[in-house]
Amino acid sequence: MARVLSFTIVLGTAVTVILFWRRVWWFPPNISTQGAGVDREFGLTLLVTGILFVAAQLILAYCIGRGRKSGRAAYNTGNLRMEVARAVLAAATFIGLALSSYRTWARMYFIGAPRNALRIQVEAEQFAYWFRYPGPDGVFGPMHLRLVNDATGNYFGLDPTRDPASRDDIVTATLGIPENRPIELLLMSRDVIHSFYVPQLRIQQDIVPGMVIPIHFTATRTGDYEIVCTQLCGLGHYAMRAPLKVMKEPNFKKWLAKQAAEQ
Amino acid sequence: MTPTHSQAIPRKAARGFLRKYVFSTDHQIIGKQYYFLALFSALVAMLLSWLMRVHLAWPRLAIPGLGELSAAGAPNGMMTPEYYLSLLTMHGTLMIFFVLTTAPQSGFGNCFLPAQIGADEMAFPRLNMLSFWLTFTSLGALLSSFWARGGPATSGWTAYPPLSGLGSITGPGEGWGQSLWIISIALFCVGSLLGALNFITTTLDLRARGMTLMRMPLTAWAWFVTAILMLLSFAVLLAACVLLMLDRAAGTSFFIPAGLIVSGQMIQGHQGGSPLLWEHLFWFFGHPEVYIAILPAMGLTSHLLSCFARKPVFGYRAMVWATIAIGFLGFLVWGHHMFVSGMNPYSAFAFSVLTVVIAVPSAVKTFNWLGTLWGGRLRLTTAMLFALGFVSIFVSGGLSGIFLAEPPVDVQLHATYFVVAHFHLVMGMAAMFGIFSGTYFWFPKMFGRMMNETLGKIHFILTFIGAYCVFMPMYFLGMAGNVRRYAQFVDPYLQPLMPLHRFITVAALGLGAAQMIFVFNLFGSLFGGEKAGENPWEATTLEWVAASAGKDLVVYRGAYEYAVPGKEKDYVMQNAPDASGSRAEKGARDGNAN
Amino acid sequence: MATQTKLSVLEETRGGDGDGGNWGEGSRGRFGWDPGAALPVGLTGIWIAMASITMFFAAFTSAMVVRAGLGADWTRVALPHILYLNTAILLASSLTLELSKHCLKAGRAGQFSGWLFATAGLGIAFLAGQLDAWRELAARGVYLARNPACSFFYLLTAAHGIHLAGGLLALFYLVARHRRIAEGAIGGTALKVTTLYWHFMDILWLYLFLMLILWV
Amino acid sequence: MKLRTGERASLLLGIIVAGLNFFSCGRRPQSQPGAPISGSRAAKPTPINLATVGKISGTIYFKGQAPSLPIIHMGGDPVCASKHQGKPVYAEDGKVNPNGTLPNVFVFVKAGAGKYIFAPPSKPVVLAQKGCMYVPHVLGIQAGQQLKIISEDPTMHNVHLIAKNNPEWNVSQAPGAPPIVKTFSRPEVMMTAECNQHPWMRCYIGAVGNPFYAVTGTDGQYALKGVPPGAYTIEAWTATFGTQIRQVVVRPKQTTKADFTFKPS
Repeated sequence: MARVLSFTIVLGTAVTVILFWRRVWWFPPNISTQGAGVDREFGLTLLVTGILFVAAQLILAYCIGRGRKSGRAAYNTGNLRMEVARAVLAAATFIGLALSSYRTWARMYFIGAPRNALRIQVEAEQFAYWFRYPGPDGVFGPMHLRLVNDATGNYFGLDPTRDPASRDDIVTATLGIPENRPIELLLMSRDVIHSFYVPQLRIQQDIVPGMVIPIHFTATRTGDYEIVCTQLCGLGHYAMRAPLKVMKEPNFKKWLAKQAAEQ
Repeated sequence: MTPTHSQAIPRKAARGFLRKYVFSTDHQIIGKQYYFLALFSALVAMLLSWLMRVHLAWPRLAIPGLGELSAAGAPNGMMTPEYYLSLLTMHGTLMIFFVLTTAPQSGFGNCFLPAQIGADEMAFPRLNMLSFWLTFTSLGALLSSFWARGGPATSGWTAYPPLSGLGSITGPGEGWGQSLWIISIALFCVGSLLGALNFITTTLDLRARGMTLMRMPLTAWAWFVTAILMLLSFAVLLAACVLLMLDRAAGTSFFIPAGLIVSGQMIQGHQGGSPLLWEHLFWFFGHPEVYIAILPAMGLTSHLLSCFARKPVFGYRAMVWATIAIGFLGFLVWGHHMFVSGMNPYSAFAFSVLTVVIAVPSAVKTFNWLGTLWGGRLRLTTAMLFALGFVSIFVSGGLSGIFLAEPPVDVQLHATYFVVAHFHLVMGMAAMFGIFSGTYFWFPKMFGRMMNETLGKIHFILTFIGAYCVFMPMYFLGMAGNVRRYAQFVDPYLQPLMPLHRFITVAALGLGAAQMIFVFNLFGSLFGGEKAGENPWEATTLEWVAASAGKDLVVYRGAYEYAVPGKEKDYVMQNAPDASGSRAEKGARDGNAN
Repeated sequence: MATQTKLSVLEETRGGDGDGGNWGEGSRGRFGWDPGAALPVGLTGIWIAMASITMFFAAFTSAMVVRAGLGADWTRVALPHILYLNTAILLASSLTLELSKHCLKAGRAGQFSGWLFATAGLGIAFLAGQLDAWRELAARGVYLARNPACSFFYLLTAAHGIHLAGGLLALFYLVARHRRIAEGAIGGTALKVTTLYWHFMDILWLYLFLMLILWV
Repeated sequence: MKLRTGERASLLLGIIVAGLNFFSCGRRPQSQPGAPISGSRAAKPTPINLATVGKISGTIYFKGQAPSLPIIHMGGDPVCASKHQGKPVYAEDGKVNPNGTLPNVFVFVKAGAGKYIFAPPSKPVVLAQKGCMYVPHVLGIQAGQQLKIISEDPTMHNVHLIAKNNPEWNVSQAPGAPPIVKTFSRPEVMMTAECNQHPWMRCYIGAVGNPFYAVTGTDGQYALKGVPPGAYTIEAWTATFGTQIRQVVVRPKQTTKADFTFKPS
């Protein structure tokens, strides 16, 4: 049994290392400016934990396979100096890792969006996302809860007849954004907690009812992606998603004009 | 009247079947009751996970028999998404509360905490019985929600409001199902609080003469620290459940914000409550809870590695302090579940640093387990195999916690299968390995018979390989952005991952099937196992002291005196007097001199 | 015999264990525990229970502080004046319980019973007073779900009331057996445990009342 | 046998929880078919003389500026969008027929028919989900009659019924799943059914205690047939323009005209 078990552990460790090394399954490609920091941080952590993982598993396998076959075990109740040294080493490594992620985190959350950022409102509900662009005036018209009506397409409860600022607002079911321009999303939920997750953007943020949560990012590669919900929000949770379209600036302008025409 | 010890005995004496086996105040009977309650819950929860896995891998497959079992949830055997969420909620709740909290702590702890510290009974036997029956009632309330209108709760074991706070308008299962869930958990809280009170008092007050805290077996230490965690964290969960129930039933606004529109309906009467408040209260309980699940298994692993490597625990004191440190730090890190919740990003960073600090005592423990094995003479009994498996699985699951402790990396991995892999390995499977090793180890003491070792070893190797095959691939799923708690995978970017999902499902079916060997072995050995001797494993702790040794135990040494040089046998029992005059023994003799 | 055992316990604790970790007081338990005289476990148990109850109320009050800071919907409620009277009654009940214990020690059985009855009476009066505070609020149209401040008022007073009612049951238990306790036959531990818990309820109420004054 | 305190407490708790469970199960039959319909309440139902029955009919007009209908964004579920081949789908609430009449108006006898008893028809009413839209948009049903919900879409739907007098329900329907069959034991106008996975999907269900109800179509006309002679209150319900109530008298074998005119809200 000793050989079977130690062989199993070595084999499992080897398979795991190969799967990570060859990147058989991996992150989707990064398409945002802050994503590189996330990926670097992940790589660094993977290196450190990978070494610890391999070391621990191999030592375990060795102990199992090469235990004393005769006589008594060694009488050894511990070695305080060694234990303290290892604890300090572990603490330094782990805290070092945590601190090294500081800059990426700060960039995502400690600083606000740049002034020239395109601001878009995101409203989540069971089980859809709606997006609102402020239009040429750059102002979001006020929202009236009483007017919210999905069946008539008034997802944000706008009243263009009374509120001039609402007249040029553009409401869509697709999040279209220009490439290489800072985007600020204002996340709101109408009913339960949802989440905004685009794996390629390396962004995930819960959308909490009663709060407006801003996030910002810059997309660097055009293409069609998906926004998915990651916070259990009810029976349609698995199907709650919206298309994300990253376009070149002129294409974005054309797209937005087309959306405006459909309002 | 003068109280004497002989008076304690009639309490245990049989007074009819009902008093002896059902409403018993005997800690061993209660421990076994807890154990079998956990076993039942584990089987139910495993069955639910099978259904979920099959549905995930083959979403269009009609599961035979399921349509008859639950016509509403799975018409013609095709699972609806709400039924999937019900199964998910029940699986999580059953496993976390009724298996991982119940079996290692309340089950083994009740059976062996008094025995290991040399007490006849728990401090409050009747309270003990009440704890069990509260837990039993709680399980009944939870399972009864399968028959409630709309089915069981669908908001997961975390029950985040407003989903869980507004009633059936937010979805099926959010009416009676969710109410029953809250009632069940509140009852479980009360039962656990009373249990914890009993454990702590027993450990503090009822230790045998000479059993100093620093001579307690690491299992007893683990139960003690776990009980403290339970005492403090379940009180908070109980408070949170009261608030959530008031929000649902009385129209208060602790967690429910104003101005919600659900399914086109304006929700009236609620003001500016905060869902984040629930998250804070819940995770203040929830994070200690994962240590509640894992600490007893850690203690047991230390115990078994020492016993079956025939070697003292490497760094006993460090192990004790690591246990205490984990218990203490466990209360300071709840925020790492909330990095993407909309919580203050500055506090997120503080939680991040505290979280990696808690990895240090875990690392110390792992070092010391390897240190205990190093140079040992291993006896690979099934119990030992599961303890070794625990170390391997704990490392594989625990290291991924470092990724999740770093906020920017967590942003990418949060709520994906990476997290599922992490907690299933580090807390789910590892704690299950603890339960298995405890069963194989203590079965002779609990039932007077040995379990079949051959079946045990087959069970072990299948479980070990199965656990890795099921949960390691989930890391890759998570990295690829596969979100958890999805009833189906409809997103195009998830389609390439379907083969991996099918592999996991097949492995999960195999892993589950392997558990049938365990169940067969357990019940077979219960009735037909080989009769066990007094101390079949040649262990040192007091639960293995022969009943004939009398009740007045005196402890002379620490719990792990294996391979002591100069001794005749390679182990010395804790209660064995010794005249060699070592410092420890001299102290005990002084204490005994009166 | 019983006293002898207790003495030997004290002796043994002093004996130490020589193994370091002296905070264990290793030998205390074994002979301190007897089914008939569960003195140490009862006292230890109540201390631990109080730790848990503290945590329970800490959860409520921290939720209250967080909730109060959340938004504009926190409207303060004018607290009923009877709460001040109730507080005085509860403080008085702690005093009478101490007096009762003192009389028992001094061997004045009659006075012991009298003060014990008074304590239970004051406890009932306190609960009745709390109910009256609720009725006053209800008469003003201030119900549980009116606004979060009201919710917390009802929640905290109810939670405290339920815990206090538990203490009251313990007092009834003592009252029902006051003769035999006075004779010294039974209930020494029960009296100690109840006293401790009752004072704790008293302090808890002072804390909650302060929180109510500050936030609600 | 004397029970100890602990046992008594646990017994009590057991009873409480058992009671709760009983309660939760006890409420279930409400949604079961065959529950009593309120029409049967009358002690002695009046028989209907089929030889004398008359008819109420009319047209629903709309005066004023017809609201512009927004385009429905189906981007959230590609399956829905693909079902319409790129053609824009417009919202149905607030739609006005080209001839100035209103479709989707629910007209029914609100009061006056209570003295008769009507067995619910055995034929179910069908509600279809087609291209992520409900067909029909407004639907009448008799209390006690079966509603059969079918899906023709290769995507998951859920039907969330929101009602006040009838129990609320919310059931998912996978592609290829069997029809959902429900009944309404009590009359209620109007209930809404929604699909949460496609939030634009909404339809209205009017359950009436008598068979005298109709929904207007593209011609804006309705007819309530087989009405026994007598005085009635009829109501015309619209989703966006409010409701109107009218008193009518039905004479034997005659058609009573009752037109309604709605204005922009």
